[in-house]
Amino acid sequence: MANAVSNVRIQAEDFDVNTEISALSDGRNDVGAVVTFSGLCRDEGGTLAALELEHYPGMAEAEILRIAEQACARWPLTGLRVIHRYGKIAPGENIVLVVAASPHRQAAFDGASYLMDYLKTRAPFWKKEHLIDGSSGEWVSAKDADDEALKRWE
Amino acid sequence: MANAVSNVRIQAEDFDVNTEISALSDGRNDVGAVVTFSGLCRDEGGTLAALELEHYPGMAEAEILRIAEQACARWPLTGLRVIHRYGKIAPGENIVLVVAASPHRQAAFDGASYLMDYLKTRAPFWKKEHLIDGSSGEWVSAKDADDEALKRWE
Amino acid sequence: MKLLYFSWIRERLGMGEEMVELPAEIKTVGEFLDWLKTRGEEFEAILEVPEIVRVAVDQEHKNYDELLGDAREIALFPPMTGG
Amino acid sequence: MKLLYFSWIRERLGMGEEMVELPAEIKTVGEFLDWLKTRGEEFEAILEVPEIVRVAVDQEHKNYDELLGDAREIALFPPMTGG
Repeated sequence: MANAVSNVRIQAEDFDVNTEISALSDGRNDVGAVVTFSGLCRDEGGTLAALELEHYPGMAEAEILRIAEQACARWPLTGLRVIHRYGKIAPGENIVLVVAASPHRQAAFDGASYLMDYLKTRAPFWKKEHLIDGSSGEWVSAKDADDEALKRWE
Repeated sequence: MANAVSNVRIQAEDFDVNTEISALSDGRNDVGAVVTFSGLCRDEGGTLAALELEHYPGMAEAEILRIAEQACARWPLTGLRVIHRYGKIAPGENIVLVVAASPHRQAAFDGASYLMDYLKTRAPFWKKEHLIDGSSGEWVSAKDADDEALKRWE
Repeated sequence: MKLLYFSWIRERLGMGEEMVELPAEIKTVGEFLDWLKTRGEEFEAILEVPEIVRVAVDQEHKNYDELLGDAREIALFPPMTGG
Repeated sequence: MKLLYFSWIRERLGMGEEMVELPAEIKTVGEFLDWLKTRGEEFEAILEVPEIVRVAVDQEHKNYDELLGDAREIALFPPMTGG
């Protein structure tokens, strides 16, 4: 899903950060700052074999695009890309990528940070843990800290 | 220049963002977040042919490493890389890269943002404009806004 | 009307979606949840602490006091953990 | 003692570095700048608004009231515009 500035993809495949940066900066001379955020799967001290990410197809794209449009209305962004993976993801692998481009560094930082904070609490994804001992662990609980993080944008 | 966590390079050559991200995340499972900041040369509405970046060799590396160590003392960063280019840089080209890795997203965002704010006002680099009409323009003036940006870290 | 379930709600119910006929008098998200509880003890258990169940109507987040409108699909899921 | 000049200060002086003998009584950065002004009108012009000239002693930023210590090199430059 995409509008003029935002591009949102939900996919099982991994992503390439260089490719996404290039898409926002190649052939234009008004971009002064590009911020990327890559979210990776941690092994939680060696206990985790994989995370399984479930999502709500359709709504996931639509909701992230809504968040992206809010960011574009709030900061002078020249481009915004979000890729969120689903399926089984092993420790060390990528989960999510946000790339924000702007003439100005603070807008690029704020745009990317805002996207991540809202994505954590508004995008319809759920993580289930698969443990190293072969058992299926718990569904990851939502963190109060993630709700707290939103308050600074109000 | 490098310590266990920070790696600082001053070079004429361009950099590759993927390579620097990989250096901080490959083969380890404790990194949950990697933030990159790329600073690019803008053409200032079509008037700028190039920026020429002068630096103070030796001090540039040393000062950025000092800033990097402050960031590592302040946030739980697992890795930090800074590459700052010098020489003649055309619009659309990269000038600077900061990459911050952490178990946690906010630390990665803050570490990268802090590095950029301090780098703007503390790292011994100076930019001279070369204009499209062939004339040598002005030395870029330091911005009060950049000094202001530091205050939020106090 | 299509109902969708995700995460542990899907697992607990043993299904990801179903088609239902919604009584015409149900206007709000809250009334819909109250009706859902009458459909069996699994639904009752899931909605015991209703605050932890989030609702999307036609793929948009809705509060319990909001209207369903002419919804085509309603989804129930726990707080999201993306990113 | 090695002196280094950068950016428009280097251009104005027409040199990037020079070796000098510093009088022994000079202890602080401020005293050093006062002495520098006595070396010619170009130095005087550059230091007319001394606040805009930054000083690094052995590659570390120093305020005007700080001591030179046993410095090996002193650099003068305008506010930095990196990043």
